[in-house]
Amino acid sequence: MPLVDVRDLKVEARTDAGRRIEIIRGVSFTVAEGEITALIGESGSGKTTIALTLMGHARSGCTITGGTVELAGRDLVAMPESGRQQLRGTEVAYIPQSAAAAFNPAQRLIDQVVEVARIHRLMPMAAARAKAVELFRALALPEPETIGNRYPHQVSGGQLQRLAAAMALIGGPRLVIFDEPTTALDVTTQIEVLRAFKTVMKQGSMGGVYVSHDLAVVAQIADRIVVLKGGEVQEEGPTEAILHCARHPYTRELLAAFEPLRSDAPAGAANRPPRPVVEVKDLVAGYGPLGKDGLPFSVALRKVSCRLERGRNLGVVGESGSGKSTLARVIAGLLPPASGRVQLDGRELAASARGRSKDELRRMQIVFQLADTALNPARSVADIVGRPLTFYHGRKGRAREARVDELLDMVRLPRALRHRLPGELSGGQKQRVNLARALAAEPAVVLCDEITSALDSVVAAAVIELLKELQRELDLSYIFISHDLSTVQAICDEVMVMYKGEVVENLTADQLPDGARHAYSKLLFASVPKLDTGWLDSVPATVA
Amino acid sequence: MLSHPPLRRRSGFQVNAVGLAAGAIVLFWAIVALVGPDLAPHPPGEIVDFDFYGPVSARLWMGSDYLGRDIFSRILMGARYTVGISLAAVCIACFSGIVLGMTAAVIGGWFDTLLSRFLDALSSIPSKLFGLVVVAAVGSSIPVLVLVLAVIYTPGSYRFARALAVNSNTMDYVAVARARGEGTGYLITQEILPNIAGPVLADLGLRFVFIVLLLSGLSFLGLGVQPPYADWGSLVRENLGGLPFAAPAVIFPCLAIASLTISVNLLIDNLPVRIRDRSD
Amino acid sequence: MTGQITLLVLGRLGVALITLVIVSFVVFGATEMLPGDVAQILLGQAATPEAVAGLREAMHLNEPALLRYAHWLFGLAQGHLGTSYANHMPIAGLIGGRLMNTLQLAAVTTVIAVPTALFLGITAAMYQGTLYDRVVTTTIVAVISVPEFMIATMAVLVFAVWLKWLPALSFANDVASFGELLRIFAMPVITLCCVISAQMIRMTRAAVIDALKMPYVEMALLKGASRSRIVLHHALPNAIGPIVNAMALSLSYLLGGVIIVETIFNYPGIAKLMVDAVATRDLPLIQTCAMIFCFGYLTLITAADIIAILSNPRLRR
Amino acid sequence: MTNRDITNWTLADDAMVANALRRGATRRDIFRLLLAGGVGLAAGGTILARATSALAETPVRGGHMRAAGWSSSTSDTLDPAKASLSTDYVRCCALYNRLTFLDEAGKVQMELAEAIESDDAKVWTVKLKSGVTFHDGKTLSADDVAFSLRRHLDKAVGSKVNSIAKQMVGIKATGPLTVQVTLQAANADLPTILAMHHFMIVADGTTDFSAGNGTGAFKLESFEPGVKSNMLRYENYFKPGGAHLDSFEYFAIPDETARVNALLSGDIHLAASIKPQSMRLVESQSGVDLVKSTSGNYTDLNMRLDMSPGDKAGFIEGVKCLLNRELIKKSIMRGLAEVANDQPIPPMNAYHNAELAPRAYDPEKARSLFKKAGLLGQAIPVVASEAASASVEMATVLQQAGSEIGMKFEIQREPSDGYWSNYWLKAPVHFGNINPRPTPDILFSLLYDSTAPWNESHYKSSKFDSMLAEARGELDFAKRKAIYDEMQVMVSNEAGTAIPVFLSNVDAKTTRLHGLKPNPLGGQMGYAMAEYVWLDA
Repeated sequence: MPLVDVRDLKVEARTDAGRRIEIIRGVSFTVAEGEITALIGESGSGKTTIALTLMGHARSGCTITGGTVELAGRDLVAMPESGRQQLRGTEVAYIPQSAAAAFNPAQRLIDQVVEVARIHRLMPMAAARAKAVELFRALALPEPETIGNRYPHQVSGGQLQRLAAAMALIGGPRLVIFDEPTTALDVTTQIEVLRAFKTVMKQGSMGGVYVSHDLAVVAQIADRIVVLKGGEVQEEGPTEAILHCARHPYTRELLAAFEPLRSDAPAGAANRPPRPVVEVKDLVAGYGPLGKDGLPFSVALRKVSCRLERGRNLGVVGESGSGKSTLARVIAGLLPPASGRVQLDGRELAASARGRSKDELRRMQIVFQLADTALNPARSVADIVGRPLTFYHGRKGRAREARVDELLDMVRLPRALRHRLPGELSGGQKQRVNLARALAAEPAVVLCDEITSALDSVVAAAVIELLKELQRELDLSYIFISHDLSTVQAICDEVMVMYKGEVVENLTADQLPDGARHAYSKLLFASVPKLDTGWLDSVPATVA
Repeated sequence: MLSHPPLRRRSGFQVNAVGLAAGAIVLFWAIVALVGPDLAPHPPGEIVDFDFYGPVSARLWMGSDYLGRDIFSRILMGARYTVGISLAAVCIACFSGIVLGMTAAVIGGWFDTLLSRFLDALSSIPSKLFGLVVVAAVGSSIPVLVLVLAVIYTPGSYRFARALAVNSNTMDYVAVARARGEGTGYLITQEILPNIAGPVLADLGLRFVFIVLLLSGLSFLGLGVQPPYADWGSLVRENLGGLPFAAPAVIFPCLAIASLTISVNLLIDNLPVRIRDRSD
Repeated sequence: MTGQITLLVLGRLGVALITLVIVSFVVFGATEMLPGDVAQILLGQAATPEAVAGLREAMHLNEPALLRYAHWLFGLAQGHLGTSYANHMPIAGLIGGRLMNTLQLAAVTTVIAVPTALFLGITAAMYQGTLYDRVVTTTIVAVISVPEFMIATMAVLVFAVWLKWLPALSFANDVASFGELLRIFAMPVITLCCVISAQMIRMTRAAVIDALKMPYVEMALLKGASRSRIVLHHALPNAIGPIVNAMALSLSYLLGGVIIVETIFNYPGIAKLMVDAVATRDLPLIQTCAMIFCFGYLTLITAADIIAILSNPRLRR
Repeated sequence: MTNRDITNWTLADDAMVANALRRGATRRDIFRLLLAGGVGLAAGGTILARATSALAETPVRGGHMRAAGWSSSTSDTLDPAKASLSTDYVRCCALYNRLTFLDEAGKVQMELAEAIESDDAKVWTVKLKSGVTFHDGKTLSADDVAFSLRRHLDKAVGSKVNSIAKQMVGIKATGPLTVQVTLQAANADLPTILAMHHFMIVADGTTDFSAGNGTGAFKLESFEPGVKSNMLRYENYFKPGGAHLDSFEYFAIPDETARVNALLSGDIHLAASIKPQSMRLVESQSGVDLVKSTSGNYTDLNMRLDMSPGDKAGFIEGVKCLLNRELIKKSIMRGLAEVANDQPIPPMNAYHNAELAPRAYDPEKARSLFKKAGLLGQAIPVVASEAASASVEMATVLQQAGSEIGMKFEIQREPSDGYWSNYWLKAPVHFGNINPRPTPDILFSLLYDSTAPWNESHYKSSKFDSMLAEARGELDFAKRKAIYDEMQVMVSNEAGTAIPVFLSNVDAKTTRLHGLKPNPLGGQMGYAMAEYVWLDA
């Protein structure tokens, strides 16, 4: 008897208009004891919803309307809530996408880790703490003895993700559900976390369901893969089989998104003499009050210099905390630097946006990483995209409406979306709106801060394609900030590697990925997962 | 995506029964406030009954007050003052409070500190003293009354709005607008306000109740409504002696106040919501 | 961390001092603007011009206003509150007893109102949208839309006049036993609770509902935590900030705002004192009361901020 | 004399009561019936006495009385000269004594004085009783009296009766127990004047009055201004028997409803001065009853003769005709008033001019008068305030009557706070409220004399002034009354003061409280109840 047996699962969501739509349309699959099954699909494919039903939980607005979800022979759908409470944490445990959000900011980590034991009275607290420390050790967390006494905001993202795993494993579950546990992490961290997961799962011979959109990651950890789209199973099979002889066209599409697309030199960039659009000289910036030494309380950029030529793209890579986002904010004038200067077309820009002329502001636009926070949840798409038109170009009424439609077409969004609020768009759509807003200004330079990292590989690939096209049409230059090297490779002419607020190496596109000299760059590029089940074990542990 | 419902559905509004009922009552009182005086069977000052705290009768629908005046007529007349003044006052108070609060949050720095301290000081000056001073300084009239009420309630709504605005001020979309070079005015009205409107409205509802009640307190300082007219709170106060007899003269004004304040709050809690389908 | 708190408190103290001076000056100006002075008011109907002139002379009211303000402020700096114009008693003596009364009443009310408000607010949030929630939210609006004096009088009629369970008057100064205390405070406290809990309940409910939307709440659910555990251990600790702030604002009403209750239950508290002081233009007394109200208000606000900081590890350093 | 309390009372009514009793009506029924006719219990009692036979009551010694007045603040004082609120009067009456006092019939009785004599009404000799002691043991001497009277002349004291005391140009102790008071001009009323509450006798040289050291029936135990006072019986009181009560606690409950409720709940034994509207409640409860006293207290509408519109001929007369006195009595006062005729001397006063009939309510006449004055349709502000009792209600009655004849009276309600210093005597048309004064002379010289400090309507008439002086010196009652009668007519027709009704005062008390009789100086036995009342054991 399989550990998990999902049969003909149907889940409905009701819209605020009271309309019911079926978001899971009769999904069936099984997970055997000690086996890890991956649910693959783009966002909206329903993979998370399915994962949650394995815990007998449906998010508010959703209801399980059909089928059975059997965990070790007991149907989670049929049993009462009290019964499910008994199982949660003990039989089946959950590792969330963003551990940062899933930890209660007001409680010490250890208390949250052992809470399962407390709730279900599994063991005396002392024992639970001891076990937690073991798990910390097993998950290769630093200072396993004491790390639990910290608060969530006092540990790094990667550590949190592993602590979340410890939190899930403390109850000794038979099934662990991973909900995109590494998506939010840097590649360098991701590899460590993956390795940690894999080892503990093997040791405990626990069953797992691994939800992800990243085939390469899944390839490292899953035994079987279920490909989902629009709430239906597209294809199912052993990992190897899916990777190498996929039958279903959608699966092929997913695989295709991984073929590193070489960045072809933008049209006309060659025959024009290189002329810097943006030039940054010795930027020093940070947060908090300036100290006596003229440096801010916490320094994020130390003497950073770089230049971007017209019609070309500069990639900035590095893990979170490397200062790459700060660089974008300084260039955009959101964070006045302590020293150093920023030039646009050779003219020096004022330190803060307030001091810059409307035209300077227009010619340089910034697109933020998290489209959800970058788009005002209370304004409609048309308002968001239309505002720069009015602000910079004084377009109003029909002219503005028309232009908004053009821009929506340009970013491949149906015009019907103009009336929606951001909350009602998918991640990819949000990011496109985000982009459309920047384009509305008709800029010369676009600062892209991690714009693809929150997106599924397929969607991300599409956005990259879009960026390239737009570049050809509008003669744009991008500063492309990302920790996702494949995308950087895909679009950039030069790549700048940052580490701890400093530039450690500048590389040209053709040197990638193997031309790296600096140790950190090496590690960085080595950490990019490959579509190959053996990759994770092949990477030398020294790297991690 | 393309399987999307037609525009009609998208721009439609969804109202629940409670909201509808509440809205109806508020509307009703608003109309009474406008046309009430014409409907009143007796002048508000006329003594029509030699008995006092008289019972409900065919002639006096809501009994008579402590002088034998017709309560029904007095409530109709009072609607104008209670609804009008309270609404005006609460709107001014919340408007100024919110604008100041958001400005303080966006500009921050010394402006914020200074304003906050000043309003703290203002809110710790007893309202009776304040009322008296105003009467003495500028005399008493309806506009003055409205302003006094507004000033008394501004600091509260300022604190509230500021707290909310500070949060939404840290969001990326505000940063984007800043990078675009937008001015403070735009940031406040277009980026922040829409996102704090909800809680602010709820707060407004509660303040409305307090103002309706404070009204009667101030009119006893000679501020505002002059006899023979009276706001509902004052009606309750002047007929309090009828309480032991459960006189309609004290019951009905209370009911009037309650019906108005409750429905205002219910209306705010159940405002019509724009329908936007999510099917992705 | 404690360092940070002490720093905050010190900072607030400084600000408070400035605020107090501002208030005292504003109040002084206000009182000066009021028509009629102590002499006139004291003489009342008998205030013939020469009588007033004579009394003014005798009470040194002819000194320029600012000079008198300076005198008062200087006295305060040395800890002298001055003496009442109206009855030549030392302000400290006048206020002492009544301040205690007010604080007593405030304390008892807080002890009753805060837990009740928390309970109702939290449960309403837990069962958001249910009938219970609707009933609670509507009832509190209903309760506060009944004028305070009405509630008080109603209570007296029922409990004192008809049932004869409780005394109609609350004299704080002849409390014999604890039971006595309860009997005396019962009605004023009930009334005040009705007045101040509404805001607290609404805010608590709102704050808890917000916290319940957080991912870590879902996580707790997926750990198999019971509803009550989710609310009490995960939602509430993160909602404390806004809650205590609302509480502070509501409670600040208990210092100066209780005039109606004091009048109806004939409870000698500081609010009534202030009203008398204003009526008799008793400047030193008005000033001192205003100072007390202002200080109480600032203390509450600061306390709220400190609790908020303590409750949130991210704000502690 | 109490019979004077009864307005428009006829033998027919007597018969009616008798019938009612025959039909087996209870005492309470009768009272309600009488009250409907505007007859207070005190008066009603006398009628019942005529119809049935009242039981003679014998005082009981002992008990602790809690009584509540209606006004109190931090300015409460035990200094008789400064006493301004009823609360102060009650306390002073309990702690101190006057030289004379007025009995329930309004006749002057000697208290601390043995006798007060004069042959020319200008130089008076006051002989004091011997063996009177203050609470601190000191014996009463002429010096104390001289000091007590002289205080009122000292501006710094801020005495309320300074303007009345001014006529005492010479005050000197001529013997251990005799004081000689020389007046500016002859005044036959001095004994009555000395019965006013402010002329309490305090110990010589007293400056701090917080000890309340007097010769009164009670001595002070504790006193908190604006809170309450507690007093114990003074055992060596000079009157035989002294007070009946062991102790006497007095405070104020400003909120009328609360005051009545406190009585009904048994927290207090007496609730002073309740609203007419509350009578129904009190009567409906057992164990409580009412004592009505009609004193000379009145709320008047003052139209200044020196300002528009009061200076327009006919306006004042018009308003006087437009005041519906019956309605005010019936609806506002619920019968607890006596229709007045625009002059300040109340019916129970010996000098009241009974011939002078009150003006009838005559809107038409008023209309034509206003038309003549050219004021018809003009908006005329009328200043009223809670400070002048029932004035706001009276204003509404006037406003309503006006609106029916096309006259716009705009009521302007002002806060009681500061009303007397800011609006009274100042506004062109405003309400005032005058406490009972024992003699026509005081009333006229305070309120109508050309040089009067509170000449409410700024009425100036040399004829009136000279008549006032003449009457003051006149010792023969008949002649005096004749002069006062004419002066009342003058005031009623010429002065700008409309006095619609005399307000009665109603005190509510438990039936356990006895000996409370009406008094022309006001409620609570002219505030002197403490030493006379007693409680059932």
